[in-house]
Amino acid sequence: MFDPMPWLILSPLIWATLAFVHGPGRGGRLAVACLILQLSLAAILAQQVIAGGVRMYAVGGWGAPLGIDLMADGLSTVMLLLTQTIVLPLAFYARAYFVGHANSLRYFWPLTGYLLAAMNALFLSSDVFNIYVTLELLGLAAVGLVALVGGAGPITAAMRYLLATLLGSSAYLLGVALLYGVYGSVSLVALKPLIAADAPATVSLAAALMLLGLMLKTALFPFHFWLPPAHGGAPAPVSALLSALVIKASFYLILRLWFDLFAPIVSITAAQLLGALGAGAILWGSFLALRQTHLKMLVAYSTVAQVGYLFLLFPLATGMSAEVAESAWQGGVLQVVAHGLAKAAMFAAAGAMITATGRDEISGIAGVATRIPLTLFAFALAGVTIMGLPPSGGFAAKWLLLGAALASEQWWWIVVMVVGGLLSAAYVFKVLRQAFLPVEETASFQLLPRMLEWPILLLALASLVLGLVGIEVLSLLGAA
Amino acid sequence: MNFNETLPLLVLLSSLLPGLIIFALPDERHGLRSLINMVGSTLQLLLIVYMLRGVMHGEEYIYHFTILPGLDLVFKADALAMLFVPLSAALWFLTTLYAIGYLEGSPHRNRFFGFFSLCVTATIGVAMAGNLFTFFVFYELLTLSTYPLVVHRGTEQAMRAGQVYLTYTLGGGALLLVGIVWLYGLAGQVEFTHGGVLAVLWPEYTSQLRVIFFLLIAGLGVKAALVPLHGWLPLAMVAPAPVSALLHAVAVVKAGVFGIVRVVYDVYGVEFSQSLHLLMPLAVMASVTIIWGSLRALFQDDLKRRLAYSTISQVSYIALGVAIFGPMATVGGVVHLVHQGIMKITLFFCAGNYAETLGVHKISEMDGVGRRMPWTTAAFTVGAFGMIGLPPLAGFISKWYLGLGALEAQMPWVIAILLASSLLNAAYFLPVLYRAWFQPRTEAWPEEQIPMQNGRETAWLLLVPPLATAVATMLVGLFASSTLSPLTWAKMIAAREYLYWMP
Amino acid sequence: MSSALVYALTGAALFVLGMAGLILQPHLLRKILAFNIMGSGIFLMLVGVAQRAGTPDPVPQAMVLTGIVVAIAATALALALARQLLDMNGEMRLPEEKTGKDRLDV
Amino acid sequence: MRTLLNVTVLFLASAFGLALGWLILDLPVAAVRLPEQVTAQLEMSGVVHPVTAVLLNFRGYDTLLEIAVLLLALLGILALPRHVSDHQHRPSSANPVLQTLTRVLAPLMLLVAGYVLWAGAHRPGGAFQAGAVLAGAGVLLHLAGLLPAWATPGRTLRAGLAVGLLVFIAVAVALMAQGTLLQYPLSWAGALILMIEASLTLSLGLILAGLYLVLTDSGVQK
Repeated sequence: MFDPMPWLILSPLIWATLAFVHGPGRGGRLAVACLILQLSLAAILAQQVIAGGVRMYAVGGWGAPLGIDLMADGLSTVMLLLTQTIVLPLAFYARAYFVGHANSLRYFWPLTGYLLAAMNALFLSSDVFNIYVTLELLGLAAVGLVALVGGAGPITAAMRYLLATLLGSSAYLLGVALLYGVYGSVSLVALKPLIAADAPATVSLAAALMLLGLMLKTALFPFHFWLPPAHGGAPAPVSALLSALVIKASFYLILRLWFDLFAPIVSITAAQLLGALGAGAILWGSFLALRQTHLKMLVAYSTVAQVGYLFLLFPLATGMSAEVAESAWQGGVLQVVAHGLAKAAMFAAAGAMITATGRDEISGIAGVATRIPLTLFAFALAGVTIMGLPPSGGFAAKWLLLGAALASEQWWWIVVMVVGGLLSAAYVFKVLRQAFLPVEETASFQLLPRMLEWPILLLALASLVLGLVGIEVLSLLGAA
Repeated sequence: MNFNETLPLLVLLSSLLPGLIIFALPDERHGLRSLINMVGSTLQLLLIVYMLRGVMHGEEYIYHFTILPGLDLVFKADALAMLFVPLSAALWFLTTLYAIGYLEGSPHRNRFFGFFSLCVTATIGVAMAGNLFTFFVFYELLTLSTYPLVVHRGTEQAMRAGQVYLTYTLGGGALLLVGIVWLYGLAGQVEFTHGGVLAVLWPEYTSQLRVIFFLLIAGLGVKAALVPLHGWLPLAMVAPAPVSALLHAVAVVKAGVFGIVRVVYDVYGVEFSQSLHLLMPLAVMASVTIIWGSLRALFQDDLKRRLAYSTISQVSYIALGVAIFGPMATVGGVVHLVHQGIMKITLFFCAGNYAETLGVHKISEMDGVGRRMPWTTAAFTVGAFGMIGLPPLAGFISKWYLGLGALEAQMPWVIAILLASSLLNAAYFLPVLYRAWFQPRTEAWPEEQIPMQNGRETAWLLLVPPLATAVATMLVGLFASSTLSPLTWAKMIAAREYLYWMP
Repeated sequence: MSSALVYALTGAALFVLGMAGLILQPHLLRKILAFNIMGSGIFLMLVGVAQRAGTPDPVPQAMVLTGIVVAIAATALALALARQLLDMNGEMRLPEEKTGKDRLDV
Repeated sequence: MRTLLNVTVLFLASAFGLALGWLILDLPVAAVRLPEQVTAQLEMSGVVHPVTAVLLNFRGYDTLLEIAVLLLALLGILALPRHVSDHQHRPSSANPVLQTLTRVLAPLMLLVAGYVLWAGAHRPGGAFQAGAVLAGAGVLLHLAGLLPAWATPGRTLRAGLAVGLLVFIAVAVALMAQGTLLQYPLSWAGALILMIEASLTLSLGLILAGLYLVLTDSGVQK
């Protein structure tokens, strides 16, 4: 049977390298072609997983623990599918975007290719050391992309991002070293049966180190300091990639470790602590988003807040009845998917508005409602998901999380979710409201090419339609 | 999927698709846009007439769609839905006609009509929702699709009104959501069912059910403008007249109060609600709203603001009818859903005509408008008399049944409320009529935009809709006992909610 | 205590030193050096704990080789960024970090 | 504020360090014994040296990604915006003694690199070490003023930088025809690994030298 797993990693590696050899600014067309291929590969993999459950692939034919295994289960397939689905429209968008911003194009395509290879490899890996390598590949590619624009602001942001991500992966690697010390293996498959509730304290320390490192990379409050300048300062397609996907990669790993590898040793106290940090992120991030004067900074702080929702999953799913945990788990993963699609659309729309008006402050987008209604419409649709209003994917996620919170009688998370939802409505409408204001006749306005607007709408619609087809995603997620 | 299942979807699509197409059209394509609007609207009416026939003959129109495990979107055309759906569709048709005339020459009309269609789609979705989840989906969609209409003019005042509107409705939506999720957690996925479905949870979950009821009513009360949740409504007056007309008569406030009807009758069940002692607080709240709205209306000089406060008061008749235990009050409340809609839209159309034709916005400017615009003023008079409750107009029927219901439930104080409210209604409407008909005009009109032509007081498109609804106000009163009247339909609904009662 | 464990303990000490330096040192070059010290600590620890029984273990050694290359790559990129900041700002440090505080108004 | 942060971080770091040290001293016996498996499978790997076997065969996939990381770092540096100055940067100390010495040393270093590469199969050595020696030669040539800095590498140089990764991937893909990714058949393993190592040596040398030679010229004009 044809196995798409290695190809999902090889394809972006190959096109990125070829794009590099081809030279600065080149490789867009090749990327689009390969991305279409990757999307089909991910779809094939999803079908195989639904039909036959978890799939393993022994690289080099050795098999774990001597060799490295690739593994595709429901969660990793959902992430792979999400990644390819977001990147393909963004690639079209980027091709149109960089026509007007040619000076920051340079090596965008190869960097994006390696970024994608890193994510696909990360989602497929079942080896904690191999995952470390993919994390570094991911981090360096992301930093390179942030620095593309140049200038003091973005370079500073890139530097801070690099230091944060290095600190995070170092903590992770130390955890891996400790795990190897205790068990003599780095394979998830080999480690899982060995870790029991009575595991030595070293394992708890390793778990704490790995999770902390990944939380830093996911920009969970209060480790979010690096995110807004990095995501807000990068070119729009890059911001979209970073906010929609890159932080989700480290979050995916947290899920993997928490619910898979370390499931026997995680405690309810730790889960409540993660939830509290998530709540802090929701409130503080939303509050700061509301205070921003620049469009992309607002969207970036919105990411800080939305990351918080993801972490509510832990107190709702840890130590609760199977039914509640299931509902929270599904809600958390749906939130990952919904936020990914919506945030990609939102950053792309922000980039389009800034391109059209030539101004990056929120006050500068007056009149967008009449000049580029399609883009504004897409922004609003994405906003619906961010606010968690029906019938969007964000709503479906919120529904499940709220249900889990009610069923487990943890009403404090309900308050957080409700208040967070209202705050997010406040900052989304802060933008929409401005867009409806009349604009002075003298304001210059640049018409946008179609390929800049339609991919945004596609992403936003996808985040909305997710609310109606959530059951399909959940059936893939539950495939075992 | 057979035809009966697709029919509710088709009704939704007949207003959704025109809306989406209109968004895509350039702003200058007036003719095409109006055509699409009218085709969609007419098609929708035809489909609804077909469904009405079916429902009378016992057909069922139910559509299920699963979106998450244990979470279905359900559309169901039951008797209650088929009271609200034809009202929305018919008034949408008239309001669209009116809006085409009203907005002639103003900018961004594609945006306006696009959201207008979405707003009607949301209302019809609310009406046909077969469970609370579906109801909530369209309830929030209604919020989102009406916001651009409220801020349509883009003025600072409109923006502020929009912000207040959102704060109230989204806040209410959040409470409603928590209530619904909680209820789903307790009872699982429950469809709207005559007589309610929650009685099985008694007595174990009584206190939880009370809290949920409070959350649901608070969430719905925002849109239904129950005091003290009504603050957004007078501000939302800045919207163009057709929007106000639709917001007040059918869409937003009706969605809220319709939700209350659904929760009391088809979720909790009216008998179960009574046994939990939930109805009395609701009745008190509705009564306070009725009196408070009328009192505030007295002191407004702005015509649309006076009408807005009148809406706050009148919509609570429906809530009151629901909250009085007994079939007669149910008939009165449910039928007022239709009656208030027809009357209030007439009044708003007329207010819009005064503003658009003569630039008259305030009551103090209305001296002598009756002679300048006799037809419009006649329609306004019919609407106002209806509101006051003069027989044989629509409002009288509602109040009559509410009064009967109050007696039946042995709540004589309600009669006092009804009387006081009618007096107040008269007190704030009659001076307007007096000025319009009997005060002579001493100065020029503030801003005469549409001159008198061949004895026609204003544009055709502005005149026909209020006349049509005024005639309807008379007809539903005069022929209240005919088999096709809203009253008969309301009796049928009451008969299904009170299992022991024969009309 | 075997000599391998001495390596591991040294590694732990280096890691802690590096971590504190990475967080506290304001100068970028020192931060980058601190990161490398931290990395060396991890590598020592990885090799040390793996062969605490006395027999050398080639697997962590290969991992350390990989880790070294990754660390070189990261160091190079960090140096390039620091160099650009030096050229633009005239100093090799991040603009005053408002640690833990966000810019309320950008 | 600053001192408070210092004290907190130092306190937490030392507490963490102590805990770490304490726990390391108390490790149980590992459940999985990888060294034995490596020894058992060494014959099948195509090389004699166990570290090389792990690096290029058992965990060759790690190495593949690691090459990508290294290339990516250079790419990230190249992608940084810069204003290329008109003059090519050359170190001022073009000392004739150094130049002469370098002219002699460079071919020698090439030879050493070749030996280290070949030796990797059975003793410490291999592509990385060989590449590092090559890169050292490049840096030395640059410092002696014999090799200009690389502002913007041309296509040939870019191809050279990427060839190691491309060959590695090509071999990995070709091997999928008869097994899984990077599954070497026993008879070919040694030759294929040598081929990969050779191309890696070239690319690694260029990349590592590039990290220096590009950085040299990465300054933004003030």
